[in-house]
Amino acid sequence: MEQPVQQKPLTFKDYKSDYKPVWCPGCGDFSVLAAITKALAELQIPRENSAVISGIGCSSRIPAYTSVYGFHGIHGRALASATGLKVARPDLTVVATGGDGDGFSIGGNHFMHACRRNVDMTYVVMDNEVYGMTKGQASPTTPSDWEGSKLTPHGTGVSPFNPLSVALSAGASFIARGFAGDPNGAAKLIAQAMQHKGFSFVQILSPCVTFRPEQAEWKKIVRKGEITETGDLGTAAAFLATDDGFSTGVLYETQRPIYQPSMEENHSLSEIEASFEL
Amino acid sequence: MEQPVQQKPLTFKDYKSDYKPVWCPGCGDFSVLAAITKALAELQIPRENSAVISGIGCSSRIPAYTSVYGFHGIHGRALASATGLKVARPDLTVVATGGDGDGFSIGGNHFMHACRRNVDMTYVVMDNEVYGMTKGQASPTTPSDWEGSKLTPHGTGVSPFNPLSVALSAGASFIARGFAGDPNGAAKLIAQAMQHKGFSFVQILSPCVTFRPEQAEWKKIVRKGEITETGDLGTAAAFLATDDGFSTGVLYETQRPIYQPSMEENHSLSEIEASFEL
Amino acid sequence: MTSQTVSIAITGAGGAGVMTAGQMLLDAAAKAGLYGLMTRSSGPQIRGGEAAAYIRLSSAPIDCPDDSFDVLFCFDWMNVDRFAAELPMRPNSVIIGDEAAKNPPTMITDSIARQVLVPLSQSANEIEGGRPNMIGLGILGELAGIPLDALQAILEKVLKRKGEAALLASLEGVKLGMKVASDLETEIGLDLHLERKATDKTRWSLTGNEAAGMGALRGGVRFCAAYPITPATEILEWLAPNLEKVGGTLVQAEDELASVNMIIGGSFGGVPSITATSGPGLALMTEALGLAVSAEIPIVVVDVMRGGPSTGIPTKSEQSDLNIALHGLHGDAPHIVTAPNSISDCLFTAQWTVHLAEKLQTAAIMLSDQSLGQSRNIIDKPADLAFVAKRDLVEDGVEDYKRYALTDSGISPMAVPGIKGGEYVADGLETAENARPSSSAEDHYAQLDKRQRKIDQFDYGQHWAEIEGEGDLAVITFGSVTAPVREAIERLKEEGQKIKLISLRLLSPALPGPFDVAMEGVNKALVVEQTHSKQFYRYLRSVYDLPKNTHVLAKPGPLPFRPGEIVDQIKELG
Amino acid sequence: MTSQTVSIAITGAGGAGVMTAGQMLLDAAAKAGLYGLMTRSSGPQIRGGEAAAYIRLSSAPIDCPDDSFDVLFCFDWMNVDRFAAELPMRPNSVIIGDEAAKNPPTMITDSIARQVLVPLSQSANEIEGGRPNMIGLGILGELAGIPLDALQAILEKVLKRKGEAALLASLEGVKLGMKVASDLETEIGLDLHLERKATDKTRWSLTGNEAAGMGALRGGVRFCAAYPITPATEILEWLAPNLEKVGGTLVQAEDELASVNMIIGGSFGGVPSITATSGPGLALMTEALGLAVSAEIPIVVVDVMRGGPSTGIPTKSEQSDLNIALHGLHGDAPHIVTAPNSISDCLFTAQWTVHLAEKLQTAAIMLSDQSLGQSRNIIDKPADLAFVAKRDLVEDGVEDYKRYALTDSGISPMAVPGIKGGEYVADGLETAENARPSSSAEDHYAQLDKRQRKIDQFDYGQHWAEIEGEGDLAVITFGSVTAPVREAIERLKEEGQKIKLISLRLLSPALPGPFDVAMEGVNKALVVEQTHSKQFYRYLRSVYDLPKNTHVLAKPGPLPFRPGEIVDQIKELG
Ligand SMILES: Cc1ncc(C[n+]2csc(CCOP(=O)(O)OP(=O)(O)O)c2C)c(N)n1
Ligand SMILES: Cc1ncc(C[n+]2csc(CCOP(=O)(O)OP(=O)(O)O)c2C)c(N)n1
Ligand code: SF4
Ligand code: SF4
Ligand SMILES: [Mg+2]
Ligand SMILES: [Mg+2]
Repeated sequence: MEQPVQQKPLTFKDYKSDYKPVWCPGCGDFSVLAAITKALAELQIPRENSAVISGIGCSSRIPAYTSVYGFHGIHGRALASATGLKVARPDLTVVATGGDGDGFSIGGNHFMHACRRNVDMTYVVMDNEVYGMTKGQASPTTPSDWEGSKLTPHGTGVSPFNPLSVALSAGASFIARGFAGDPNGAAKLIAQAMQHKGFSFVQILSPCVTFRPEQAEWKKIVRKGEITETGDLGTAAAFLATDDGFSTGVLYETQRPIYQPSMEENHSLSEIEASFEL
Repeated sequence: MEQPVQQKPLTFKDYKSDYKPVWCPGCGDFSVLAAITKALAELQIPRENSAVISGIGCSSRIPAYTSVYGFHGIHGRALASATGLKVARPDLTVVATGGDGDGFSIGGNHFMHACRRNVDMTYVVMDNEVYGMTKGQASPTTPSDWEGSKLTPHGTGVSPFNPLSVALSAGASFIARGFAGDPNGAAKLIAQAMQHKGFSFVQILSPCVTFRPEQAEWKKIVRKGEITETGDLGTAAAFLATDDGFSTGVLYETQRPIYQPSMEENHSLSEIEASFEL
Repeated sequence: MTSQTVSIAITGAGGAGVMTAGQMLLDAAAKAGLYGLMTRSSGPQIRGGEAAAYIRLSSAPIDCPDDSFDVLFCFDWMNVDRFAAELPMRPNSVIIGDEAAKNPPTMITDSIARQVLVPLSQSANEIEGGRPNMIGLGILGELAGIPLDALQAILEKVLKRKGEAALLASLEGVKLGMKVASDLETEIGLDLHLERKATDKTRWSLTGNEAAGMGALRGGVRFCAAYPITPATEILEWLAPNLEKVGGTLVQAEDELASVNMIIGGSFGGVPSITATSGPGLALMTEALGLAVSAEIPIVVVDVMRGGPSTGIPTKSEQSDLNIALHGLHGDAPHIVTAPNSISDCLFTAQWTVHLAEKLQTAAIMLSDQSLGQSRNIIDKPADLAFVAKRDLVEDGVEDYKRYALTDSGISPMAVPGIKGGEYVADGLETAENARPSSSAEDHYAQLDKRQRKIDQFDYGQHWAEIEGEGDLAVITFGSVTAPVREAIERLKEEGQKIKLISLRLLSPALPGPFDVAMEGVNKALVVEQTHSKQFYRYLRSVYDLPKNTHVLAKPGPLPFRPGEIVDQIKELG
Repeated sequence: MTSQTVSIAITGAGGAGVMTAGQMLLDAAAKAGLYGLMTRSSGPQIRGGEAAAYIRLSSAPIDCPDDSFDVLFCFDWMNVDRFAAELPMRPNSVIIGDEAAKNPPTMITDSIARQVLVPLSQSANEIEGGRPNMIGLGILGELAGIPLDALQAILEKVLKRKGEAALLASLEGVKLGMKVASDLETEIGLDLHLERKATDKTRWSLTGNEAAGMGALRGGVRFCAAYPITPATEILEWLAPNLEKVGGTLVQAEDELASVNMIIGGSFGGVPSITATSGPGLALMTEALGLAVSAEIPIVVVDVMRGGPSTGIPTKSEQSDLNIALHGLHGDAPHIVTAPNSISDCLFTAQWTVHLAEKLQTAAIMLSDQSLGQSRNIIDKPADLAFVAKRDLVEDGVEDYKRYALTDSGISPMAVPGIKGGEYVADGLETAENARPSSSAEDHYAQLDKRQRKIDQFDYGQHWAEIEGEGDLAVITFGSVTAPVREAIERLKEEGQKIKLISLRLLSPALPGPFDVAMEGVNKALVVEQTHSKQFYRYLRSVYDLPKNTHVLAKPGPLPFRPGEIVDQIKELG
């Protein structure tokens, strides 16, 4: 990332728009907005050269609250659009964002394939273990016995989704977890993720005060993850498969070839057309 | 599975239709057809009480070659239809089938969520590491340096998908790998999978003689998987994450609550209507 | 009819209790023998933003908003201007505000309506545990002529679980409010009391989404797969607990691709199946809808339309999914498209749609919309209907079974797992009669003809449209726009004009025969629809012969049609 | 014209080398100064099943199949009856078989055509390494009057990498075949030699799919995301290596949801982007197409149509995705739909479509089909075109930027990342001019109007349709059906009938003005389309005023339209 030529360094406030978030007071996503803008400020990414791409959900509203380029697309497809953008415009800094429903339910396939593809971009998921936007249904990460939704009145009865473990299996090269209750820690993780060469995935536990008020308890449970060997696949696989989902920090990091086709023009159109000649 | 009341036990041939497969001579899928019909015969499932559900692809043509109920649906959605069928009709034996493209590319999301949901059915994927039907493009399981497709002339440059590892991370309760070169072994695995209570996933390495002739080598590489503790999540996670993809056998098995809502009628419609009265 | 109705809007900040007061007012009115309709509106905040409840009460059944409000009661001024466009007022309307609220916005001060202030917070403060919205409820109850006992009955029902103290505080608040209101009535000469007729009919209070759920259940649906989306979620949330009661079940799916393919699986298993969604979800379902058409698996998808395109305006109503519902499937894929014409008709039409899908073994889309789905209506309990799912099945032990047999009716008897001898493979590939894939022209033509024939030749009886009145002008419409059109026509009838109403419940297939009969004697038409690009008019043109003299009143969401603008349009036609 | 063409079918078992011989025949004909068209057909086997090559050669440019074949050459009898419906013959047609092949099927023995046997395998056996298909090539080359040097040139080109021996064996086979043929010509009095005119024009040999890829490149496309599907895959496979050459790239996506959203991402980044698919894939893309319309991000989707509904008949042509292309988006989502009217026009139309999408900042769907996409045509090298992607962009450093500004043209200048001051959020929600989400009626109406206005008001010039000839009867068509219609009209012209051809290249938006002009003097119309449910006719009716006297010739796939059936239909109209 080149330092932009400018007088004063940008602060995180410069990366925020003046548009008032629609979020409920107390929503964890406010902290994630702070964390993302702080990470951008830390790296001094020129506003015009970065883009925040999202899907649909409370969390997915985030692009409008930043002052960089943004894309508030359709439900579940943030990673696909972000991939297209980054591959077509490798000069940009691309951050995909969204919620657990957007990313792991409807968007689950793109999540896996983005992990495999290893395009050099960052994916920040605000995980509140619920569909906030549609007023409180279970998401893939919701515990199976949560009875708070009319759609699943006896709980989902389904094993909750373990996004970090899946990311690892799918081939992600950077995996981290942060907590909205610690926006500075989260900012640091996101900055690290953005500096990572390849696809970086950061899950931020981001409480939904409206539909999951019990998540106020999270601040008592989250802790620094006790993983020492963050570069070993087997170790990370075993750790993430059995972790309770509250270990924070960078939990896996490796280097894999990034997906970035060379884009060098070395033929004219007429040379190509010549191939049709008999 | 209740034994059907009938004179002669059904043989695997009784589970085959008289319809000639469209497959190329030598295609691995012939063996998978043999394996599935043998498994059905071993368990003596009444034909009318079982259904084979697939998507689109060479491999997905399989339902028509069996003599049970079948559904040749649309690309990537076999597991969704199979889930609907089994949940709505828990009395049936349901086997979903398809290829690596159908199951892990376009159908990847349903794959993950089927693993989580743990509906009592079996998913058999004929993995040939290629899209056969559309004439040989790379699939998620194709090695990143395979240059055989015009769509990815320099190879995909993407980490191949590890379906067993993903299945485990996603919560599958039975995970096995077989080889089309050993149809009897594959039949045994499939029968075991069908007897497992919950979602069982069986990957069958099934060579595509037309677009991946080099897969003739597979018979030299496949081996019995050297995993002893097939019930421990951490062990299996580490094993599957680092395995080369040629270990066969049951590689993980556990018991998890199956997803099968009780379906007992205990109200009349008028009782429900009474709730609208003021 | 208009003189027998009163329209009330209540607005306030999040937490002001607008919706609670509104709902109680509606329920109490029903208890008191009235009918009514309530629509909710709110700002962009996910929770806790400004809210508005729009209520119309009437002596007779009512299911559409009036031209303007008689009363706008602002519990506070918080962002009330956001609702400005939804709040048409007249000079003799009354805006009621709280004495204690400061700085009314210009939208209020510049309003043509009369304005009065009442001691709202102050009165609430006088009561231990008192809340301004209960004072407001009392005021509005009194203004509309709802007796205390009706209000009290509702308070008791709703506040039961909150304990005696809360109930008493609310009751006292309501009483105080009623007193404030009687002073007001004399002070500003307001008389909005509605005539209440005695009746022994059972009243139901329900939304269109609940009605659709109930209709599905009545129609025989026992399986649903669901992915939530505004404004369809309540159908799914209503079905989840209620399916369970009748031995059915609902699965929450990972997305709409899964939900629609799951119901195809369930229905392939012989269980009538449904899902509900809105535009974006419907778009994801069209590939599978084509599969259901081709493989001849009955399914029902309820599309509760909202503002489009794309994510659009998700909380507001529009009819602009008509095109995708009619034509969104690739290939020649004839299917059923229906539309309920009122909140209560959501029940009938859902039930009928299930019946049609099952009978015709095809995909059926029911086009409801946000205004039907999420508005609450007080109606007379609807009659039982004969429509239940009834597939033509083959017998157990069938021999030489041909799943896609060419029959005269076009309906090929179906087998479902469990039926011996019926083992076949349902397929999205074109097939021969015996269900084996075929790419022959002969089979393709035969199956295309058959799938078209079965839906074209079916006898839909009188249900394909509501046809009311006579006249040389016909107003042609569908869905939620029917109610304001009907009211407009009634108003004009009072002025001596004779107009025919044709509201299509069956949008596809087109029925040129019945349509031509309905149009007999008509030489002028007005098509009214809530879209921008005249989708309904274009469709009618494509399949029906319309009079040369045909006009279109097309207006997209988010604002509802009001009878008056339709009256004006008709008058303009002369 | 018909007398100057010869139609040849070659069939045989998998491995018989049917396609190789067919392709060589076509290329050699081109080398010899002829034009031609070749279509492939094969049985249901994935590989190695029976195959057929249909070739029409001509002295003048030719792009549609004739009514029947002059020659059917069966290298063997293997499942040739599967192709029966695709093989219309006349009494004076000739079926050529191999003396060594036993038991011709009844389809052959009962044929009205003349039948001769040639020593095919036997001649091949006479040559070391000889193959029957090369004998066959020689026979057919001689029959069509293609000189040896042209055949030899092609053999050398194709067999270069197979080594000298293979080349020699083939060459000898061809020569032997030519000898067999000259005997035959005299024996049965066959004269199919085509007149060859000298020309200095460069000839191209390409399929519609390759042409579409080239058109996209010419139009400025530099990014593609791809998910393979028959019969669109070749566009993607052609683009992958060629995009790379001009500094672009192609990503293989996990599914169509990904591919379309990827190109939206790429185009948001300022890079003209495309994908190609067929019906099932298009169905999965409609939600995102609506996003592109709403967020005003240019993208192009080429839909190479195949038999529907659902998986249908994936290897055969049909025009039945017209409905979904026009109307498959939810909400009011005006977008561009184009259709190339010939194989070579795939190049022009693809290029033009990219230009339109970019200029109008919207989604554009180009409707090609299997018969255009997968047939190979010999054409004169097309001229260079001026259409290249050219977005209206704002300047770097723009202030107070309003992404969705209301302009007269309806086109709001766009910003792309990298442009300072242009930072905005593209959105599928309805927005105000400043790109902030808005649910106000005013913003919704304004943006709906704007998005409609920009595509309605744009000047499409003459390209919206091919209009040829004059007459009081107009035949209206689009896409691949244009060629047989044109040939039918030419035949009737020879009989003295005057008929106008109107082939629409721009299907949406509708252009009533230009259409009315085109229809001046026309009082009777025939609409010809390859669908079952008359989709094109219904659409025309919905947006244009057609003559009262309008007829429809609608026939679904899988069989192609042949000029003769259109001639018959026109004659029937009288
Ligand atoms: C195709 C489609 N299906 C469904 C929806 C409705 N929808 C909007 S947001 C959402 C879930 C959001 O959950 P999550 O991503 O966890 O975000 P949160 O609101 O919790 O931050 C759903 C189901 C939609 N907009 N589009
Ligand atoms: C929506 C959709 N997209 C694309 C296709 C085209 N298609 C058919 S099969 C296939 C891939 C099949 O690969 P796989 O599942 O591995 O099966 P195989 O043929 O290798 O057995 C594709 C891409 C389709 N039928 N539908
Ligand atoms: S509903 Fe939950 S996730 Fe959405 S804004 Fe409110 S607190 Fe945040
Ligand atoms: S192409 Fe490959 S996968 Fe398909 S039938 Fe042939 S060998 Fe099997
Ligand atoms: Mg969430
Ligand atoms: Mg495969």
